[in-house]
Amino acid sequence: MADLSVNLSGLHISNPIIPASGTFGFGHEFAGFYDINILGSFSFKGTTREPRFGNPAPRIAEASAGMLNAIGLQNPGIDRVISEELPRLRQVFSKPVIANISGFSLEEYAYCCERIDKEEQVGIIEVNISCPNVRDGGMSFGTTPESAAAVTRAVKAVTTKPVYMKLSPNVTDIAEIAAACEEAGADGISLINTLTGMRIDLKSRKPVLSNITGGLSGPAVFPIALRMVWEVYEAVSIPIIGMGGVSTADDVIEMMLAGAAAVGVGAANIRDPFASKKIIESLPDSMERLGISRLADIIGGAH
Amino acid sequence: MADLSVNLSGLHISNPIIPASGTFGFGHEFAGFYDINILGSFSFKGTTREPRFGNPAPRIAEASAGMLNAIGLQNPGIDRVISEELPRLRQVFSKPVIANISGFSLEEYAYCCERIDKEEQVGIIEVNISCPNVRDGGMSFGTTPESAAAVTRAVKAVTTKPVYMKLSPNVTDIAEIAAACEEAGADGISLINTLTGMRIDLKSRKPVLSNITGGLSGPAVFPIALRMVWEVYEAVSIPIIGMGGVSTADDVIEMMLAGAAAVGVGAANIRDPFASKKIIESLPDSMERLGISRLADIIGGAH
Amino acid sequence: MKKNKFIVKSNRLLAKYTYEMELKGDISSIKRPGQFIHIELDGFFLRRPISICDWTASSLTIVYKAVGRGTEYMAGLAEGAELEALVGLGNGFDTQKSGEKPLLIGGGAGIPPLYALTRKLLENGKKVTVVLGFNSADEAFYISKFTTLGANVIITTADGSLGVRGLVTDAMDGLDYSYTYACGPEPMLKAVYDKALTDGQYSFEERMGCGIGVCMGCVYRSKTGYKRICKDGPVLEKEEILWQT
Amino acid sequence: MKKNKFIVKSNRLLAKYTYEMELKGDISSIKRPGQFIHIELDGFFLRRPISICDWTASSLTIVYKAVGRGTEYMAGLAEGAELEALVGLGNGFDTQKSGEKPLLIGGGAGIPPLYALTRKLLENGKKVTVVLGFNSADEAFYISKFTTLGANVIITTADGSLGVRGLVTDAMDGLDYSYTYACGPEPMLKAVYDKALTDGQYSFEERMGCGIGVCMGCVYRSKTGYKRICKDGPVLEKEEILWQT
Ligand SMILES: Cc1cc2nc3c(=O)[nH]c(=O)nc-3n(C[C@H](O)[C@H](O)[C@H](O)COP(=O)(O)OP(=O)(O)OC[C@H]3O[C@@H](n4cnc5c(N)ncnc54)[C@H](O)[C@@H]3O)c2cc1C
Ligand SMILES: Cc1cc2nc3c(=O)[nH]c(=O)nc-3n(C[C@H](O)[C@H](O)[C@H](O)COP(=O)(O)OP(=O)(O)OC[C@H]3O[C@@H](n4cnc5c(N)ncnc54)[C@H](O)[C@@H]3O)c2cc1C
Ligand SMILES: Cc1cc2nc3c(=O)[nH]c(=O)nc-3n(C[C@H](O)[C@H](O)[C@H](O)COP(=O)(O)O)c2cc1C
Ligand SMILES: Cc1cc2nc3c(=O)[nH]c(=O)nc-3n(C[C@H](O)[C@H](O)[C@H](O)COP(=O)(O)O)c2cc1C
Ligand code: FES
Ligand code: FES
Repeated sequence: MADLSVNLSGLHISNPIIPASGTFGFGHEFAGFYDINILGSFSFKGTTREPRFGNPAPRIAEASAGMLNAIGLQNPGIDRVISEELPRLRQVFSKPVIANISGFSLEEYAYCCERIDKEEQVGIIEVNISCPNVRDGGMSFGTTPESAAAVTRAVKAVTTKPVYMKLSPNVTDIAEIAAACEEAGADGISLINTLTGMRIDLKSRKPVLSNITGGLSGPAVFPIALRMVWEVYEAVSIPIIGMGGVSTADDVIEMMLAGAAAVGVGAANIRDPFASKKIIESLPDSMERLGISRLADIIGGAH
Repeated sequence: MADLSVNLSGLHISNPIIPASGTFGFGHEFAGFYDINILGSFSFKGTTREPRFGNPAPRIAEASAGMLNAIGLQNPGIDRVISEELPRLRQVFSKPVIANISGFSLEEYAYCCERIDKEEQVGIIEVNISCPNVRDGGMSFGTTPESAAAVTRAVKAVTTKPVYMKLSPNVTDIAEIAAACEEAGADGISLINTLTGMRIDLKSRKPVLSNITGGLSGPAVFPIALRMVWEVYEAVSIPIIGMGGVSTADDVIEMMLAGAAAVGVGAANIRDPFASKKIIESLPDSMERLGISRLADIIGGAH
Repeated sequence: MKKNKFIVKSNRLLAKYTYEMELKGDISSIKRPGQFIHIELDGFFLRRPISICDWTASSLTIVYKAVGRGTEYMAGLAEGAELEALVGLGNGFDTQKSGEKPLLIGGGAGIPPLYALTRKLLENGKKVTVVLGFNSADEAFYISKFTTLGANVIITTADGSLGVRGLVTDAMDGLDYSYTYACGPEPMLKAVYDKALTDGQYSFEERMGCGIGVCMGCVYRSKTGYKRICKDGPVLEKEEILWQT
Repeated sequence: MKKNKFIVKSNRLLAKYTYEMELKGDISSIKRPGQFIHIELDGFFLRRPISICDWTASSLTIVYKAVGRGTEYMAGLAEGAELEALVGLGNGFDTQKSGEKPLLIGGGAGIPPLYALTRKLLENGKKVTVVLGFNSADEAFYISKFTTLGANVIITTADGSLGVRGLVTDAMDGLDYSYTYACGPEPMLKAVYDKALTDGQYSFEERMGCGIGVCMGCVYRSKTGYKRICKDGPVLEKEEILWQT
């Protein structure tokens, strides 16, 4: 029988499929569609210290083989995530979840991670460093090795759970940033977040998104994501959650051959609420066709 | 009647469509398919001081809504471009052409630009700074404002023709690089070149491209290209040749609304040799539908 | 919500730019008029949200305007084509609140969901008045269908080529009604909201990602908090509405 | 080169994974056996290069193996489907060089272009011997078609389930021939090249972009300089070949 299990910093998961943050809500929304315990795990919606409404609408635009989003981190805030969302999740999901944390200052990252550290159901903390660094003039924490390392250190100081730093692809050298995170103590790397893009409405002659720009994701970004996973795999020795454009079981295998120990699925869930389920169900067939009996064996296999 | 003409640093072209470098050979290859004088202009294959064979095959891979190429700047070298390609072009193309120049050192850029400066048929020199900077450890000239400005100064010193710097999208802040080029004397900016990506063959479990990575282009990159054109338009006041994923007349209009004064068409020519012709022929219809009588009026119109 | 395959039973031009499509398949997840389906189209990444115009035991009808690449693609589908869609999305209109003499106001592509609503209200024994607004006569559709159902139908056109010249609000004066239901472009909804003398429900549009309440793509800031148009809407109560502009 | 619309006249399974498709349309740009067409497929960015197996006044035939997503999509096309393709690409085989007793050697998906080549050579009055290599009997196709043309046909299969057990080169011993034409996977071409006693032409494959000689995507470093497989090839003269590995 095909063995789909993989290991992320000591967290053994039954398969590598992890719906990506922002595309799977807090999980229970999908529980009405299928038993979400079939997932390896999932990463919940990016959570900040304060509740956030996010950007005005329109927040969504279409692209060739992909979509743009400018949600702006709408979330109920860490208090309600802990008091409402996690208890609700516990009723439908018996596995450890990945807590996606965002912030606009080192203190905010540390505060949220310290709070979430006490939650038993959280298996991994995924720290999204694509948000603008308010103090550093708005460039994101994820755009320099120094600021990425600073966030890593700040959160590692307050939690004993594995910390995965989630990197932005909008940089000149992502491997350098990943290496800085590893050196600062990160237990793993998640990549990629969305690529900044935009669309213009031809009739109104104005940007489609109220925020002007948004994050591109979906199959269009897959070759870029794959290259970045490849580069980061060469630069670090901690596990990688690879994502960006994955929408089929074959994509999962390609991502793992590039170096991903587990694979995030984002926009595909938006297009089709059953996408993650379909991918998990078709993985054994793809593995058989390609002569793979243990998925964990192929991680980084193309290097 | 719809007015499609635009002006690039004093070069008046009858329409904004410019087949992008590397996707239109040296022009005569297409002359057998249609009269290439219908084009605004075109940018010829990236030319270096020495002839180059480029990378071993495979050099091409497919992607969702796009393709990867790792040609590696195969070209006959500046001598033969001047002695053979340009005379051959003259027989089929009566308009000024855009000379795309690449190099691996400042001296090489300057040498080629000085040579091409004497060629009457060259209307604009487009300087591709995405090639690795051999002296600076392989990072491309296009990845820092300083090295981009250095190339700009080196070529401006040896030519009186308009110089357009062609920027790489694989950077954290493309506007900053464009601004550095403008300050160093660039007459215009071309963007974007390809985004670095890769694919892995599932059967052989090896990268598809012999060069491992290649450049992604085609509709998949359009929202990223559009965003970068938008950002550069806000940062500079020189004209922009916008490109990246353009494949329809509507895309051309969207690109111009973002700030492009003319529009490059690349991968679309690879998919369909008649793509540029089709776009030119359908522009008047799109303009009429959108109430545009003079295309030049909409440049940057979405800002 | 259910995800189902549908077969195009018919797809015909109703009026300028406007098509009616009948889809055969499992409609068991439809609960109320005003709900919508989210249609997957070959070659398009995002689905297209379209209101359910009406339904029978084994099929549903949509009426849509070809305004862009996706709806133009739909217009080209032939009988027998297969479509996949999420069905029964959104809250829909609450027919319990109608009172005895509900007034239904629709503009252009906002008219379709009012058709099943009219049918339901008439089945409930209500006296239904429908105001249908179009740009001009050549874009008008479904007038006789609403009349045949038994509603009192008033037509307005912006250019006066049919019915009352003007906007839907120009036809509201002097009407006697117990409740207001409205669907149409946002400026129309605002005008109706400002003029309506009763409580009511208003159906909104927003660009959507998932369509099922997960991505926060379609959020609307209401007086009572954040609403996802796809899940907490598209129908909002009059007292919840906060005009954003 | 011409870009034309074609209609699928038939598309049938010939052998394991292997399909034959007849396409109706303008074939006037086909000049020689061994040329190929470059097919646009809905939803795929790059075209697919497939050799022309044979042609008539108004149609052409291709035989292709479903090995990936594009060729699997092709396998699913029904009669009447439309395809757009660039036609008459590449140099093709030179039949003038054959001498009186040409030997044609094809392996698997390399066999199709040898069919029209056989027909032409027989029309020219030559005595043609064809060696067709397959993995096993269930993948074999076109054997009787080659025989019916009038060629002397020798079959090899790797597993011995049909004809000579072994590789195509195992069938070359003792044959008397004036010239060699070969098409098939690169290791086969190399083996034939090493064993062949005569001059010859060998048809190569490479991943392609444009297919028309512009993008430099398919370049091959030959003894006499750089060759674009799509334009200067796919057929190379034996003396030009430089094995890259
Ligand atoms: C709940 C709901 C019900 C609707 N019911 C109907 C109906 O019954 N009949 C009808 O004609 N139209 C209806 N619409 C509008 C319809 O969804 C759009 O006209 C359609 O999505 C346009 O797609 P396109 O590809 O043709 O346009 P494009 O402009 O090419 O679409 C690009 C993207 O923008 C989105 N988009 C564009 N316009 C709208 C819009 N007005 N609302 C939401 N998304 C949009 C598209 O879905 C797509 O993701 C409804 C919209 C919503 C939200
Ligand atoms: C000149 C020429 C003639 C050919 N003639 C035939 C023929 O008559 N019958 C036949 O069965 N096959 C033939 N092939 C091979 C055929 O092109 C590939 O099998 C096909 O492109 C695979 O596409 P896919 O989408 O199924 O595979 P995928 O692996 O999904 O394709 C991915 C990409 O790689 C390219 N690719 C994959 N394999 C090859 C290959 N072997 N050669 C070139 N490109 C490839 C595809 O075109 C596509 O761009 C020929 C190839 C060339 C270059
Ligand atoms: C609607 C939407 C919302 C997202 N929200 C978040 C978020 O809150 N935090 C985060 O780290 N990433 C967020 N992302 C990024 C995804 O988690 C993922 O990194 C990215 O979309 C690339 O994967 P994909 O191509 O499979 O979508 C979001 C993506 C989408 C499409
Ligand atoms: C096959 C190929 C070869 C290219 N060669 C060059 C080149 O020599 N010089 C250059 O500046 N850009 C080169 N490019 C980049 C294009 O000119 C263009 O900037 C890029 O492809 C984005 O446009 P597109 O999405 O329309 O293809 C090449 C692109 C392709 C696809
Ligand atoms: S469209 Fe995703 S929440 Fe409404
Ligand atoms: S495929 Fe473009 S040159 Fe051969």
